[in-house]
Amino acid sequence: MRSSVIVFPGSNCDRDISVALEKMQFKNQMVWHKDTVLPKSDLIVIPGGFSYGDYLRSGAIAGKSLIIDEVIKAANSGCLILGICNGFQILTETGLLKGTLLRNKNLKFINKDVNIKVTNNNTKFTSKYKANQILKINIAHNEGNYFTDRNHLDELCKDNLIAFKYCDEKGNINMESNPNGAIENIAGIYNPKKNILGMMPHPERMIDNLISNTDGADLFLSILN
Amino acid sequence: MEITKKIIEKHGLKLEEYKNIQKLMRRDPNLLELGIFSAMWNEHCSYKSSRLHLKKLPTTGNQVIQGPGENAGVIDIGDNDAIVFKIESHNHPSYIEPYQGAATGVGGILRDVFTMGARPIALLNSIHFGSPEHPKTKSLLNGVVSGIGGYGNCIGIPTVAGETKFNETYNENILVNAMAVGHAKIDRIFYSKAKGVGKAVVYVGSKTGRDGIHGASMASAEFDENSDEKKPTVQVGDPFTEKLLLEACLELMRDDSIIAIQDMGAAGLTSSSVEMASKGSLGIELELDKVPCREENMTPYEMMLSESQERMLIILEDGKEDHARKIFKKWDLDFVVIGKTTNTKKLTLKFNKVIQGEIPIDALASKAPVYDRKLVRKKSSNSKVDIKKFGKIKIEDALIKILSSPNHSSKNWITEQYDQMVMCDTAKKSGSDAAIIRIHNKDKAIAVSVDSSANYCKADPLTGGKQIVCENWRNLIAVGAKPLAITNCLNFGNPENKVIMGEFADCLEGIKKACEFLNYPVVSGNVSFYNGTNKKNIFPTPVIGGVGLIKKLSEPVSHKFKELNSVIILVGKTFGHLGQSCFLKENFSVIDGKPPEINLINEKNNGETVLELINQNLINSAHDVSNGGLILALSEMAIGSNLGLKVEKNKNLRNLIEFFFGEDQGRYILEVKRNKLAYVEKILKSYNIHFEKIGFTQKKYFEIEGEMKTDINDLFKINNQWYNNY
Amino acid sequence: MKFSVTVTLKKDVLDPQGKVVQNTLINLGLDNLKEIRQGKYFEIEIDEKDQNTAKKKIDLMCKKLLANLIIENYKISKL
Amino acid sequence: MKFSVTVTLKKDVLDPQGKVVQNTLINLGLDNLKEIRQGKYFEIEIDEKDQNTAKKKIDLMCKKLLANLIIENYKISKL
Ligand SMILES: Nc1ncnc2c1ncn2[C@@H]1O[C@H](COP(=O)(O)OP(=O)(O)O)[C@@H](O)[C@H]1O
Ligand SMILES: [Mg+2]
Repeated sequence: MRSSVIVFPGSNCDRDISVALEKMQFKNQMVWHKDTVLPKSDLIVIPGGFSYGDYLRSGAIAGKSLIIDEVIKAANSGCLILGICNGFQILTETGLLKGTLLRNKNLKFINKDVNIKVTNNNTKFTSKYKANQILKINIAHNEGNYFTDRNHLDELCKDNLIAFKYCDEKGNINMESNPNGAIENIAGIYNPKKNILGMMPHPERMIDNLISNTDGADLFLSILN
Repeated sequence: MEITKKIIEKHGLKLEEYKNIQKLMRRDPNLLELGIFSAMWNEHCSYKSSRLHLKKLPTTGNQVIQGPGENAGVIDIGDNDAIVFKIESHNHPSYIEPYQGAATGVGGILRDVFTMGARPIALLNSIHFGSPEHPKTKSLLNGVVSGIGGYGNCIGIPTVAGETKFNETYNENILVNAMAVGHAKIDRIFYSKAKGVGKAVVYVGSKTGRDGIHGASMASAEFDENSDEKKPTVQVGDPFTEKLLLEACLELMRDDSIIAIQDMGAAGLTSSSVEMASKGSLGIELELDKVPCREENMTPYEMMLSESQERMLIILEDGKEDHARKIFKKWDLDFVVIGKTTNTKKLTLKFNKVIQGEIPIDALASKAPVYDRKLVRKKSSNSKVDIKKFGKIKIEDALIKILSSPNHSSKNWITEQYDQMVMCDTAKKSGSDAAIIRIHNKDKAIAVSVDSSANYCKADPLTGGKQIVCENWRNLIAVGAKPLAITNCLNFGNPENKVIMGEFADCLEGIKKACEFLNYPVVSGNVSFYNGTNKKNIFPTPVIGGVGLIKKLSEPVSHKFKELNSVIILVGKTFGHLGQSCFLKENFSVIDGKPPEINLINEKNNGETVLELINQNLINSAHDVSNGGLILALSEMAIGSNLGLKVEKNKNLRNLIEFFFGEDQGRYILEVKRNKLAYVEKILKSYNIHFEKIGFTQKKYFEIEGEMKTDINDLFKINNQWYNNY
Repeated sequence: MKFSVTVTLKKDVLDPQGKVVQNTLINLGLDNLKEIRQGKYFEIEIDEKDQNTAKKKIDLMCKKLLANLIIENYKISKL
Repeated sequence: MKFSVTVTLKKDVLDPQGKVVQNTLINLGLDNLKEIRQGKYFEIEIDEKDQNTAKKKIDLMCKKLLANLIIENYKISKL
């Protein structure tokens, strides 16, 4: 499978994700934000980091870059798009995903391993996971507090578009297991066609037992399937 | 404009020094020149009070590629891999504006590392605050922590280790020391020595503003008394631009375009150009009208003294200009040729083609003042702490007191604000004895730790100096790394005070002795004097940052117990030394006595043997015993692992308090599988190591036979509440 | 010509920052505080003679970048 | 009673955000932009009858929390 990772000034998880993709046998290419053509790809990843320093609003300025038009075109033609952390923020800024990511409710940057539940394992991104599987995944963000309006939230629930929810070790989804204040403990969502996934946790950080665990690997393996 | 006494004073120069300047210049300097002298001759840049002492430190060894004198130290870790590292203080700015002060401190030390061609792979910090009850402490703590995180997180370099301490000695003067560690290829290290005449001097990075112009600000008040806007402005960090600068520099470093490169740190354009010229025995000519400026009407004086961040000076090989410009353009950064190297050995400053100032380079560098300051050495006290003087206290209560104290509470509240995982090579995060960072794409890893012990250093600077080196060494050993070299940040009070200077000399002597004995050379460092107010100086606070090597990273040993019913061994002799202990401080508010002695022979022997045991895979977990003594170390192992332990009462124990809370040095706790015990004991005996089996791991309870039995979840809670309630 | 722009979160959007600021202020003893909401402020200088044209341009800036219209409102004033 | 507070960076203090926003807007074609600086904006509602007292309280909030007087200025207006 061919993948492309879009690199913005200030992206800083671009190397991490490319290491993960290559480890999982993707044929990966890095794409500079000023490029105007996308290499042919089955998966486009918008990596984490601080594109444009997170200045103004996280993701806002990257959302206006040239390459984004190409990403939107690819998305509309069904290409898989994965936005991780800052990538998720960029996807909401471009409108490819609805809602927005507000400041964490404690107004602090949060880096820790949290538990998330795979709420829908019937997608191209999650088919390798079991239903309701609990993963331990690292989060690292200032603005991960997902917010959206009532209508969209209903739609997310009704159409099964919530990808992951923060939970505790046992899978309980509650205030205590919600690190950043996200509405309904949402950690990741899909677009209605389910070819776009935006998520705050970093699966690329969880592919190596020496460093963490391998809970993120199945996400990439699902895509390969 | 005439240089008056007042102007000289406001530039922080002594009258004697000014006379010296006149002599070196053979005329009166103008204001621009005076400003440049003040920047180069101040303590921070010239090391005038410390230089004579720093010279005594051991700085060489097989592992050393570059010792002190460059932007950062460089050591060899094999296979053409080098580690580049340095620590630096940003104390005063952080007290004025904690967020920006700490942030720009991180930015500055990162530049020191990537200037040398290294990609930064880890950040550490040592931060010291006043007492938690002091009205400023809380907001300083908040600001500093979010500033450190704000910069490191944004630029995408993991902040993996550090230390946070509270002590009223820092009430009016906090310490913020940041350390950066980078990785480079040995054959692609870049230095700041200029070579060749007529080479282009290039300015890259952010534009120059009126940030942090110190003497300048003061002097300019003379021109325009009522202009508020001319006050020195606080430097604001821009980690986003630094990220671009980092990538652009590393990109340009892939080929041989660069002759020399130097970041603009303290004293900005002045010190960077002078340093490069001085090292190359050359001159440098700058056309200041070409300097990219952020504000209108900036004067040569302001440009030369500005401390705007995220800037670098590069000397380029002939014919490489277009290639280099293209790279910086790609990263949206300024790139301007602002001058050239000359053979005049002078710093020549032009503005619109007219010479504004000209100073012999050696007057600014090699001929800068060096002082052999008067000092008095402290007589070490012989008072022994008699614990019978203090009331009876239960072991459990004393432990709880320590575990819940600000200095010993879990630092999760802080470390969760730092991205520790970005770059995906952090094998062990903060919270352990040392952090472990894998070398990207390799099997090997480095371990890093920063350590200080101001109370020990205050009570006995010589012993304290040795102790911090040894503790740092132990921390690396405990994670299975072979300690290679250190960097040090020497935070002291006013060097013009004999007592302070005595503390400085003695601490340094201690550092030197330990480093020499352990073959643990100093490859870089920084000195910060004038911490405190004139009457109240801070405790001497040298900070040691150490780097060690793990040749093959398998699952790293940690301080967390691994399994039930394994044997706990205490390595090293316990005398029960309570002087300067955390037991006395936290329980009785007593700070008294001598710090524990350092026996370098035992230190080395114990450490090397523990390292060998770890390398042979004979150990489940390991932890060094430091502040708080055996019991605190044990509780940290239990809390971290969710496994309990039982310490069996030994008949020979004289005094339980001394045994559990004594801070004797050179000790480690090891967890050993039962079936490996005999072998481990054999090895320990063969090296003549003193050790005792003190107990075993068990479920759920932290137990000392006949004394206490506490659920470790409770200990965990006790250990985790302070920050959240603060 | 100089303008100011304020960008504020729409009413039904959660304002975590404002909330924390509010709690902090109340803890500091400023207790008759009823509500505080946080937004962004810009001062924009534009090279343009005609006020109407200028305002239109600023409006465009807001729409294109400064405000996220899904969650934010903006207001332009002449300075 | 409702007030607005704007907090702006002092002149000569670097505004990294403003700089990036400015470049972006120019790249988006809004080229006669001369300068843009970013600050903070607060809308504060306070339970207080007397305008002077209210203003004093707001002033205190600014000093204590909302503005960092070392690098920022603030301005209070009645809404
Ligand atoms: N305590 C110290 N021990 C060893 N070397 C030191 C110490 N303090 C400073 N140095 C060395 O002196 C040189 C100048 O330091 P500094 O002025 O902090 O450098 P920079 O301007 O690059 O930040 C550096 O090479 C540094 O490593
Ligand atoms: Mg330097």
